[in-house]
Amino acid sequence: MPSMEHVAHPQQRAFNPYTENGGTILAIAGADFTVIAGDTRQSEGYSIQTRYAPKVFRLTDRAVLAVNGFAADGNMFVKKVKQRLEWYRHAHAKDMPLRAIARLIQTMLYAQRFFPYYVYNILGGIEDDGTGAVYSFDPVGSYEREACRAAGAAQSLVQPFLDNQIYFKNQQAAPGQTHPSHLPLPDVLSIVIDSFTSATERHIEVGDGLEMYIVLAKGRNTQGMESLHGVQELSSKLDGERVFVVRRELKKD
Amino acid sequence: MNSFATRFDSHHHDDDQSDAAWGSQAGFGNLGDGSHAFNVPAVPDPTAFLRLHTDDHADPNCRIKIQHGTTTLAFRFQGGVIVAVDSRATAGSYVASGTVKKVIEINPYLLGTMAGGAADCQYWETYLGIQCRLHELRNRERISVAAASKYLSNLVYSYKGMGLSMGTMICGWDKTGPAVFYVDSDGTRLKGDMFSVGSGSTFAYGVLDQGYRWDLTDEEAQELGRRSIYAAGHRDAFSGNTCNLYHVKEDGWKFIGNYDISKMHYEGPGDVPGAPGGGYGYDVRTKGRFSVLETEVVA
Amino acid sequence: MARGRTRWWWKRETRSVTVTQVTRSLEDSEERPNMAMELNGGSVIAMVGKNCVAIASDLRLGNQALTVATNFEKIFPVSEQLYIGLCGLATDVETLRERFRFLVNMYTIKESRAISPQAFAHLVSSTLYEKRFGPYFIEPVIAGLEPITTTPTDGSAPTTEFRPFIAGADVIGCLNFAKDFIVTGTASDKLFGVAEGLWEPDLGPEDLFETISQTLLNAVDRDAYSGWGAVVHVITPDKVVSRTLKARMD
Amino acid sequence: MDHFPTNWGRPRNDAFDHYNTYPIPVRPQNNAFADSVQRTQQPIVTGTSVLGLKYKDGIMIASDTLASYGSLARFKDIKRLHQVGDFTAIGASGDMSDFQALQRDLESLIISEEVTEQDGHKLGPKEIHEYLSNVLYGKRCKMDPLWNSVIVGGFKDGERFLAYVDLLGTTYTSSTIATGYGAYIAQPLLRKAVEGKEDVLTEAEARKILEDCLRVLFYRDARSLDKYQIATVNASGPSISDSIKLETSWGFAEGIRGYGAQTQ
Amino acid sequence: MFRNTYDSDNTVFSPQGRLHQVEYALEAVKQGSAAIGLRSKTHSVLLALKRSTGDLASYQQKMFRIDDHVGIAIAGLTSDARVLSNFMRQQALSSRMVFNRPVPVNRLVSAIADSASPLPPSPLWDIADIRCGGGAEAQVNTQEYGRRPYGVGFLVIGQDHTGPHLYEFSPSGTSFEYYAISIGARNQSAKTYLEKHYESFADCSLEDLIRHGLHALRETLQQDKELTPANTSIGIIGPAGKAEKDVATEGSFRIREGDDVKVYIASMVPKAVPEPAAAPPPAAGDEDVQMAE
Repeated sequence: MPSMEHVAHPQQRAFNPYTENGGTILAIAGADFTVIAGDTRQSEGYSIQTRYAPKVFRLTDRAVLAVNGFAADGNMFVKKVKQRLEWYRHAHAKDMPLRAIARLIQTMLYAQRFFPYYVYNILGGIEDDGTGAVYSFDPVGSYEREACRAAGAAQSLVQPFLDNQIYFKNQQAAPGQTHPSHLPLPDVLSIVIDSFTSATERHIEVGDGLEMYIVLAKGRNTQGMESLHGVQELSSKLDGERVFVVRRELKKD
Repeated sequence: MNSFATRFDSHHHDDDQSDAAWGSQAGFGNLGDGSHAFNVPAVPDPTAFLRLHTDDHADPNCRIKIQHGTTTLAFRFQGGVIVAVDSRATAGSYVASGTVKKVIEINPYLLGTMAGGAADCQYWETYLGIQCRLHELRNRERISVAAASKYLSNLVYSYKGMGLSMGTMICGWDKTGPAVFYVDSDGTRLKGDMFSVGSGSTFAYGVLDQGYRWDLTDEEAQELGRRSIYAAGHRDAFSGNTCNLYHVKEDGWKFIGNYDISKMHYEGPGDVPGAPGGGYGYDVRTKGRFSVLETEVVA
Repeated sequence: MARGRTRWWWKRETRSVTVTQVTRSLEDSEERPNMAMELNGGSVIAMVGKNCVAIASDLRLGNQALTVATNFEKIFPVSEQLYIGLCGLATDVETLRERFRFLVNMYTIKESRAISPQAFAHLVSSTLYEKRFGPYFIEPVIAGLEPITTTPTDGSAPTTEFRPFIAGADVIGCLNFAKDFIVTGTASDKLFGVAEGLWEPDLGPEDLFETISQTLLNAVDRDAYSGWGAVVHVITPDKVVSRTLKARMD
Repeated sequence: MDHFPTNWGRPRNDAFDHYNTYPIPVRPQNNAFADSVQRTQQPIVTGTSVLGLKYKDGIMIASDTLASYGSLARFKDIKRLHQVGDFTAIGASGDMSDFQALQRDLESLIISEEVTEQDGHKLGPKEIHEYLSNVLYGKRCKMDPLWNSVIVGGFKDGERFLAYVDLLGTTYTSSTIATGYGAYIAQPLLRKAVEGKEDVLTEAEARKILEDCLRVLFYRDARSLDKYQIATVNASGPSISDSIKLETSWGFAEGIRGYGAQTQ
Repeated sequence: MFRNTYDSDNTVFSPQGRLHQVEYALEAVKQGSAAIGLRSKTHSVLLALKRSTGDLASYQQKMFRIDDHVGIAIAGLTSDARVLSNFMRQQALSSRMVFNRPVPVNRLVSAIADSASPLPPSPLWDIADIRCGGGAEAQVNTQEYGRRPYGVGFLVIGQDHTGPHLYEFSPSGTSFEYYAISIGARNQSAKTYLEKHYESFADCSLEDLIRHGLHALRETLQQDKELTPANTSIGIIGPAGKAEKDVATEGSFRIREGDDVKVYIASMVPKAVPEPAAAPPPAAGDEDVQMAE
């Protein structure tokens, strides 16, 4: 093993351009829907700055972006993505497809390769073929399409729980049956809520409020959402993909 | 002012409302014309800055954890090139993903493997794909593996010392037959018959070296690739989950399959050509003969 | 949690911590166990059920990234219905296992009775605190059934109930008596998340076994340093069931 | 390249040359001082906490009037509250020279926006806050921060607005905000007094809450002063008070070890 | 074609005190098909006649969305319009980036007309980071050597907290606010109609406003032509009308074309008297404007 003793230390400069604002985000894709959620606490160190700072943003009727990490970078990044999407709308008179937004986010993140945005992004929505999709990114832009992903302060608490509940990892199907490849919307929503109440219980940076965005594929009815109270629709038109947001309280301690 | 820094420093913001903002260039903006605009922090030593904030080895509490850890391998034999990789990405001790695609399909005849910074590999190998296509359009013939790897090597060399981290094998079949080139972010570029890269590479080399011959059959070669990745996945904490296997032949690459490494341990890769049948696991193979740990195993 | 730390742990020598270094800064004392606690890997969890407890661990012994052995048990019986899981630096696992065996034997001989989980927890705590300034790199988990014998006033025969008991401690013996579950090891954060989602009160032995198994397996699958097999002990009033689980081997 | 398995994939450190290949590849050097422009590397003359809250008719911001030079109470009648346009007030803690640069910038913004255009499109507190966060975030991206935490408050079109922005560009809104030491000492008091009562508190009550918080801060924050200002923004626009002397009483400290004169 | 000694350079006045290049640019606007704008207390609308080069070709684009609260209709060179509209879009986005506010419509119009940017410079930070440089201002083009005035006129509708607005912008670098206005080929006939009815516009419903607009637009048609869903574009700002669905509560700018305009065309009152003979139609070409030979 090469000796490390001679390696020069990077100097800690007086000004550190990054901070960490806590919180957790997660997204789960269904067959014809996607749920993207985040808590609303913003903290720095042990101080709660505010109990309501959104981390999940509607980009288009079929794309929702959740950002986590350094809040100022996150907000600026979302603003810039939205402006790029507006230009796309001007140029092509339609919304950018989800997979194109994913690639756009990669190149925008990688452009900051040497001064990274300290932001973990999860993009959720509906693909052109009508399927639910989740794309997860690292801070410098490597990305992957997945069925579910948690990121942020409590990612290591939530992700193994999702592996178990969404992917049925380490679970055996009942004899003669197989695990469903996609869960229905009510199941997904209850898993999301459980994930966040669990994370709130065991992680100091998670809590206060929960925002869940639900994106439905074109033509899918709102089946599975009847029992939800306080659903707010954000879609710009009723005959395309539809976006909803649901807010819930989390523990504030 | 240092010319090196000025070369990469750009006063244009990455996403200024330039032509690229029109979004009609496949998201790669102005990359088509070969110009990259990277924002470099205005500090005396940008590399130290980057390391301070992204090197979890130096400081486990660094904020930006870049994913790492891997086993990738590629070797040449009479039937072409075998490329096999694992699919795990770790950040600290956390397994950030078990489904990473570490083989990047540059075009139907070229594969690149991913080790080191995931974003570095994804981005630059996608960019290499653009350049390979342009080469085809300009010269009416496919780019050779040597030229493609040289292109990538020159490219990353121009960023040397900036903190890129990638170790990749560019694999393909061209006029000279099967070819494998190792390229890393130092600018090293090596032609060879067999490479393995990543934290689990030592384990993979162990299996490769004892099983490799030039005249392996296709099936034997695929099995060797699988078996090597299994060994690395089993012994290396930062490698594992699944193995992706590719075979490059004269008519381009073919995806052979995706194999769960834990399943290979207990049951083997399943009914595939070349597999001897049975699990690869040491304890599975010696069960009932030597092991002293014979407790009830609950499936 | 240490924030804003800029020094690098590998600059220091690993095992030169001695009692003489009482003036070390807080930073140092926090950094050093960090490496030792991750050197060999491994995780332990204990859970409370209805009239039963379960304790489970993985089987890995590693040297950083290298997996050296996959049959390294970390949970040891203390008495018939009391188990201890020792999680952390492997050499300290062996040391403490022998130390506790010795101390429990001495207790049993002196007191002529089995040690109660409560007493054992405090024995563990004081043993660890003895090395306050050069600690064992072990975070123990204790799980057992505490016999509560009640003698009815009507003169009928005394009855013995078994109350579930679990406890954990940090490297210098700060005890934590939880009502639900205790987790330690390199996968502790993952274990917390899954256990918080899956555990519920008053699980029977079989349900408890399934819950603790699912928790452990899914957590260690997201941890690079734990896994490669698992053992689960479910302690009920009349028996202890120990099972080895088929787990991912990567 | 470092192929040691556990070092694999991490950002490379070329300061040490594993293979003794000389010369070591030269890394770029951005000389931060090449352009002869000094940046704030640390705050010099500083102001301590600023407090802000929402009340029934608008918002209030309060700060003391001290600018410290390290531990020296250097300037004892400094204005740390500032009116911006017709609807907004801001208060800043942190480096006072940076804050004054911000004031000048906002002044020229208001001149060009409202004096030059005169078209009735006036900047409200939300716009000022968005602008300030862009300025501060933009400077942080240049590694040349304005070393301040700023509270922006205002009242426009019947709406209260209270928000925070700091040297990193971090922003948030809340019904109570405190910067500096106030985040630890005053914020709990403010939250208890204000949260849920934003639409009930009168101006006098709000003023009392802030005075109480400033008093506690003066007792415990060694960089604070018993002179303060309060900015009030409501439907009739911003008004910033003159310096006010804080009523303090140290009688309770008698006989408590650690306060006042030591007897033993 | 060479009409005048003084018309090749826009920095030189003619002895009559005229800038011929600027006047020619105004001619280019007149060559384009007509566009009409009207404003009520609640709505602003644009109506435009789209040309097609023939049965085999599609119809040209006459309207552009600038932002949620601003839209334009053009007459003249479409390519010049694209340059200017992109500049306006940049300004609108910059305003949202810097102040998170929709750009005031009047400032947006004066930004393309004069050299006034709606965003003031800041001494503290590099404005190039977020704001966009100028370079599109029409007035500058009338004053500097080596430049050509834009050959396009705009009608701009928008809304802000002071209500709906309608502006005209011309290549000479002027801009005015109107109750109703028309530009493009045969706009005088439309203007006559508008002048006759404008007093009633303020209290019109959206449907009535559009009907007035269509009537005015009809006046610009060649004798054998009529308004069809294919050749009519309607741009609207303001609350949703009776025939509209999916309009955001803010009443964002939207362009209605094709089937969506049928209902409005159907609401038109047939003309009582035949139209007086109109000027010869400009020859159809592949561009909005056919430059004279």
